[in-house]
Formats: sequence, C-alpha cells, structure tokens
Amino acid sequence: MIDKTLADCKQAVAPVFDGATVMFGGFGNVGMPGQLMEALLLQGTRDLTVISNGAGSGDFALAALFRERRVRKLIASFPAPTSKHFRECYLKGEVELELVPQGTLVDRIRAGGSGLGGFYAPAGVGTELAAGKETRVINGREYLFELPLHADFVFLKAHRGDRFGNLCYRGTMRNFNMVMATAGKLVVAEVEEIVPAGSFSPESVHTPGIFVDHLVQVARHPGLADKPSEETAP
Amino acid sequence: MIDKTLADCKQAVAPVFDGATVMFGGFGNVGMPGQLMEALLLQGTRDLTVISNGAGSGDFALAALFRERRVRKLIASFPAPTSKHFRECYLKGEVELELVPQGTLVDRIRAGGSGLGGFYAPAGVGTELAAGKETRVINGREYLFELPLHADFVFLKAHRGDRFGNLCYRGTMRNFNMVMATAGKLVVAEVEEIVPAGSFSPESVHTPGIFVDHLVQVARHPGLADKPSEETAP
Amino acid sequence: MMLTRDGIAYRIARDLPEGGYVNLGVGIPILVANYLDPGKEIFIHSENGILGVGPKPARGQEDPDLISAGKGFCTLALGASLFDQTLSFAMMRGGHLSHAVLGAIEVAANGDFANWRVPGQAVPGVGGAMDLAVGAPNIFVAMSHLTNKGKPKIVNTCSAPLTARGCVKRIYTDLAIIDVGTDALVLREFMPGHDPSGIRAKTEAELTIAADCREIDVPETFNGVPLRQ
Amino acid sequence: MMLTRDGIAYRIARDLPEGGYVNLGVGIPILVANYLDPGKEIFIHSENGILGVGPKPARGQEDPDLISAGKGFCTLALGASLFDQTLSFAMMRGGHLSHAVLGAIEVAANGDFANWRVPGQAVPGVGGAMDLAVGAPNIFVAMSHLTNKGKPKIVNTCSAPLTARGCVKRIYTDLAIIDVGTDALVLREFMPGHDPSGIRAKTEAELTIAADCREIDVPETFNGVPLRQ
Repeated sequence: MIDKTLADCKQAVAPVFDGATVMFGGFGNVGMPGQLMEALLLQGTRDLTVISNGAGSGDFALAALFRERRVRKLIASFPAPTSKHFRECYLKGEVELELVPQGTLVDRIRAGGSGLGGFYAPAGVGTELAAGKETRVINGREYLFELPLHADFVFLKAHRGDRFGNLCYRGTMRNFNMVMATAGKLVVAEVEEIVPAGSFSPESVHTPGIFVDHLVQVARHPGLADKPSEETAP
Repeated sequence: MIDKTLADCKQAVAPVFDGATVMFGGFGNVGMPGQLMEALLLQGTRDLTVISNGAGSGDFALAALFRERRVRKLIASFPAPTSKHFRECYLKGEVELELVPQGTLVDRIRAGGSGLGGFYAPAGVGTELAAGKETRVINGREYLFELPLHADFVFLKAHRGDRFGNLCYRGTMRNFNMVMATAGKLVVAEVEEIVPAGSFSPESVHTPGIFVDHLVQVARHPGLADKPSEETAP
Repeated sequence: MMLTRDGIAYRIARDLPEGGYVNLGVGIPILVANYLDPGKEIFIHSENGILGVGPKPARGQEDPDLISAGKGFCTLALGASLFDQTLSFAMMRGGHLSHAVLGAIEVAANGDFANWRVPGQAVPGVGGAMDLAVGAPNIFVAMSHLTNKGKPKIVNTCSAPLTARGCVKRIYTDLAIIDVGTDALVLREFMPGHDPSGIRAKTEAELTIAADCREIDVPETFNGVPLRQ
Repeated sequence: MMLTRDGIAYRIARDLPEGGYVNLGVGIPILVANYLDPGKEIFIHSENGILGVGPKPARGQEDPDLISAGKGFCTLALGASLFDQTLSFAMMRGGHLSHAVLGAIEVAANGDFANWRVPGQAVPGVGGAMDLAVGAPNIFVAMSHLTNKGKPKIVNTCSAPLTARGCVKRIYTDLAIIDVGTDALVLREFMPGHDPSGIRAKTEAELTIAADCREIDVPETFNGVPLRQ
C-alpha cells in the first residue's frame, strides 16, 4: 500500500543537507509551508539556496531562516520592504539576491519541472534585470533567454492531502505551490488534513500525487493562522 | 451585464474567414467541438490552417473538413491511421502536414497563449522531426528550438459554462481545450449546459472566463455522444 | 485645483469598460476598485491567482487563505475563479487582461516607464510589475504630475530604472490626462483652473494638445471622500 | 519455447514496483495492465490527462468522456486524478513517471530506438512517443525478438526513423530480457529451451552475458491466457 504520510515535520526535513537548493511555496503568508520552515530552522541546516516569491515577513518561518543566517542565496521576485531580516542580511552582504520578474520566476520553475531546456521571456527586456542575459528578437519582438530552475527539496503547503500525495488547495493557496510541486528531487507538503484515499473527486485534485513524495498533517503555523502579513507588493 | 452567450453555432463561426488559422480542442473524440466544426463545414470556409492533436476519424466534424478539402495545412501530432479523409488529402498532396511531438505541440500553444517567445524542447532531438530546427546544448543536454503557436480562432468543447465564459470540463475533456483557450484572438466554446452565474465554485473553474469570448449551448454531436472513435495512438 | 489620489482613481474608473479584465497596482491604482460603477461588470485580476476580486471583507469575516496581491484580505465577486501562478501570469503576459493600472516614478515621452525601484533603493523587489507591463495591452499610469520636490515626472528619458520600454498608453495625474501617441504625448484633459500651457510648463516632455482637449470632469466628493483639492 | 505477447506483458508486470507511475504504450505494453499484481498499488498514466487508469468498464457502463490514450473507454482507479495536456506532458517530459513501457520496431546497442514510423509508412503520426522517450527515466521496450521475416530487431544501428537517442533501459522480448548497459547490452534472462549463445545468434548487436544470467520464469498460463508457446 502506498502511504506517503510522515509522522512530523522533523522527519520531513531530515534529508535537507547544508548547501541544498530549496523551494518554498506561498505568496505572502498564504500557502507558505510555515511548519516545515520552522522544522528546518530547528534542524540548523545552513548555506541554503532558497527559491521563493518573497523573503518572508515578521519574525518566523522564512523570515527566521534569514534571521539565523541559514540562507546563502535567495532567488525571488519580491523581497518586500517588510522582510526586515532579509534586508539586514542583504545590506550586510551576507546573502546573495537573484531578482527575477515574477512571471519569469514561475516559468523558470515550470521549465525545470516539465523538462524544457529554457525559454524566451519578454519581461525585463531593456531593464537592469536584463544585464548579462542573452537577448533574441523573435517575430519582431525582443526577449530574454531564461534557464530552468530545479531544487533538491521543495516544500509545499496545501489544504488537504491523501496517502497517495494528491493535494487540494483553498483560496489563494495554489499560488507557487502547484508549479513548485513539479520541480524538486524531493517534494514534501504540509497539509491541514490528511483525508482517506478516495475522498477527492478525480476532477478536483489540484496537484496529482505523482509530484509529491511525502506529506505531513500539521496545524497551521500560528503566524499564518489568523491574519496575513502587512507586506505590500507592486 | 456581461453575456458571452451566442444563439447558435452558425453565429459562432460566422467571423471565420478563408485562410484563417483555427485551433480545435479534443483528444480522440472527447472534448472535440463537433457542432462548431459542423457549422464551419456548412459555412464553407476554406484554406484553413488547422491546429489540432489529430485529424479526426469517421466521416463527420474534423474528418469532414478534410473530406470537403477545407484545410490547407494541418499542424498536429497524431493524424491516426483511421483518419481516412486526411490520409486521402495528404497522399494526394492536397494538404500540408507539420508533424509535432505532442508535448512540444502543447507547449508551443502554451507559449503562444502566455506571451513567451519560444522554448527549447527535448522531444525530437536526433530524429527526422529535428530537420531544419535550431539545436542548442543546455546543461549538457541537446534541445530543439520551438516557436509559439497562436490562432485567429480557437474552438473548444466544455461540459458547462456560465455567461462570463467560465468553463468546466468532465472526464478527459480538458485535454487540449484548456491550453488552447489561452492562444486565440477569438475563442468560442460549445458547452452542453450554460449554468446561471454563480453556479461554479471559484475553486472548480477550469478555464476562467477571461480566455473565452463566446459560448454556445448545444447538444453533444451525435457522432461523439455514445462511443469513442476506434483510433489508436502510440 | 488638483485631483486627490481618490480623484485620480475615480477618473480612471470612469474609463474602464464593462467586461474589462483589470489589474490594479498598489498605491493610487488599488483605489480605483472603490470607484467602479456598480452597474458595470468588471473583473479585477490579482496576480496571486484571482480573477474577480471583490470588496474587503467585513471585520471578523476574513478568510485567512484569501488575499489579493497587496497581501490584504479580500472577497470574491460573482463569477470569480481561483488558479495558480502559471495561469495567472499567462493572463498577464499573454495579453489577456484588458487593462493594467500602475503607479509610476516616471513616464517618458515614448511610453517607457519606471515604477519598480526608486533610484538608490537598497533592497529591490520587482514582483509582477515587468510581466504586467509587457503583457497588458492598455497600461494606464496613475501618479502625481510632479514629484514632491516639484519636478516633472513626465520626462524625455526616464532616469529611474525602467520597468518596461514603450508600453504606457495613457497617464492620469492630479492635473491632466495624457495619451502616449505614436509620435508624441497628447494632452486630452486638464484640471479646471489650469490651461494646456500651464500643463506643458509642468511637463518635461513635449506635449501636443488634442483638438478636443477639455477640462477633467470629476465631482467635488464621492461618498464623502474629497476628489478635488 | 517463446513468450506470447501476454507472456511478455506478464513478465514486465512482475518488474513494476509498488508506487510506480507507469505509461503503457499501445500493443504489448497496454497488456501489462492485465497482469499487474493487485496487491501492488501502481498508477497507470494516460497522456490525455489521467493518472490512475482503471480497468475497462463493463458493457453499458462506459462514460463517453472517459477514454485513455488508446482511445478506448476506461475507468478510474482509487486515488486517480484528471488534468490537462500541459500537466500531463509535464509528468512525461519532466521525469516524473517511473516507467514507460513502449513497443518498438528496432532497438540499437546504445539504447536508441525506433517505434513511431515504420519505414515507408505513408502518413506519419508521432503522438506522445518522443516526449515519453526523452522524459521517463526507465524506458522498457516490449517487442518480439525477431521481425516476422526472422531478422533481429536488436541491432547495431536503427534503420527505421528514430524515436529518441540512447534512452532504452531494458528490452523484453519473447526470448530474452536484455539490459542496455553503459558499455554494452547485457543478457539477463532467456527462455527455457534456449541458451545465451542462441540468443546471441538472434541478436545483431553484441551481447554480454550477465554473471547471474538465468531462465525467464513465467507460468504456462494466467487466468486461462497462454503466456508461453
């Protein structure tokens, strides 16, 4: 019998090694795998390359990984002004930032997860984010060449899951979680409820279990439970 | 009030002009917009470039467009051995075929619909389908450069729709319909039922209405209603 | 007389058509949602995966999993749909939105604009700004006409880091409405108490005056909120 | 003694692990579904958007919207999901399937194989064959050892149009099981009544004999279907 369930987050993050590349789902606090992030923090893993839309906010989860100097490099689109711990690391030169337009970030992850070698994106042409990038004119329009992104570990947050790893999200939780699920060597989801096999209608599964190696049922991180962050995005 | 509903298929295909590029959803007979195809046949539009996974089967809908010599070029992955009308046109040199590996076809449509300039695909490398294509080695692996596909008209089939153009599919109807919905100047769906606004839960919408210009409620084409075709695919 | 930030938002809302699919950036743009004609059905897009953002929820009614791109709680409108980032950016970058309303630091005569990084800003963040800018067919910029030091923000060449080249279609400021034409900027409307030459004087880039150039028509207040000052 | 087509399918089914995600091509491969151990949970993928294809429906129970890649009606297994072509090919091309079992016209010593176009075939159709071939980490080929004219199908260089280069991991024929090693083809198993040198004689490409090379262990019949002949 397939059973991808793990007992706890500690077990889920145990394989993460120093220097690993890790993706985290979430946009703002919604869909952020906060409990897995806290477990990773407790484990003490360092020199991480993190791929994430933002850099967290407040003093917990993703933000705390910066506070504790566990991140060597961040690949992101929007480290918000409220990401104070990232900000401090960045200004001290203690973390490298690769800033990527959000849509390009999404498609680089998608390319990594779906076996494409790279693609031409329109975002960033003629801007400082085009620096050092190959350009190409296709059908009269200029594009930037972009490479796939793939991670050693992907951490997701979903609403419900089953023992096969099938996941369902609610509200705006899908955000980066669905595409990141396709782009990791080991993919782990924290879910609020593990439901019995057969509970999901096949039409309502958002992330098919093929993409998910493990899942763990865990209460929502208290920092994410009752209110969203105060970040603002362009 | 937004109301994207049209009275019938005749009205839906009226804008299609001779020489237009047209995409049709469907894999086998499932998700094939059979009634829209029949309306296009009746209208007599010709010199079409058709983008579709296959070339139809039997003697109706897509197959009938070949029978009546309405198609100048087919861009497809699998004109099945049972596509007898396509076969006849092709062997007589009356239709051009651009054969594309299915996953590459899907992603070319996706690139067209999502504003990418092109991408590097692994399928077809070292085969006769690589003829004339630019190759590139990325991270040690060889890829083919592939261009986006976009159509003047896209015809879809869905199970249910609402006046905003939101669509839901059932079973394996999603196939090419969801990605093609993003890649047309004018996108029309035939649906079995138009439901009142607010009937769909926001989480269950498969194709958001932004991609759909018109929809028409019509009984399932009789050729598609009771049995699938006899085609076989590799 | 000048438009308030709400006044700019109110005026932009008048130009959004029924059936529009509109992304609203932070700042003045997000205020546009407050002034949409309830008789017109317009879908507000949020880059984190919503088409059909509704009003803010009542206090105590917030759904912790339902936020819009500005990270504040939201509700969903009739006909709304939820989706992931790949589909959301397909909408933005693939030309499917009808309009994006964005704030700006500067707009140049050729439609270049800068809105993502204040020069000298220590920690940069770009989000979806560049994807929106290259994707939406109608980019409306909403901003004050002058910097708070009194310098023109409509310039010959942007000095702040560009968001995208040549994509702005129309500029709404507290003083004027200006179209980005193929050859030149065209003054369409100006605030009562000003005149085209006065607007020209506050604009670094060359301004052509539209043949039907007229005064901006915005009421004093709306639901008690001042639109002019 | 040789394996029947069902016998090849039966033998392949024995090698598919619990938790596998497997795409089965037309021909012998699709027969593998009939011989999976019901005690092992294995997900069958269908390129048109199914993970978890179940058995054929009973007559009269067909759902007209539920077909598998071979265009025949199917049912869904416990834990199945439905999706569109973009996600389906992300699974195939992105390395997410554990196995693809495919028919072939020829396999070469270096793992090249040909299965999509019989030389001289008038109307070509490729479908998802090339995407599967480049994407799935374990490509198992199922075919007869010889053509019906008695020529070897395991060759030095494919003469039929290639499906993909160097991707076959294992070949199951009616006579033998052969691994595609990094340096050479390795004979793992052979049918009772044959011996390694006999298999070599029927194989154009060079064959190394595995140290633990042994006879194929397949019963005479299964549920009344002959597996050996």
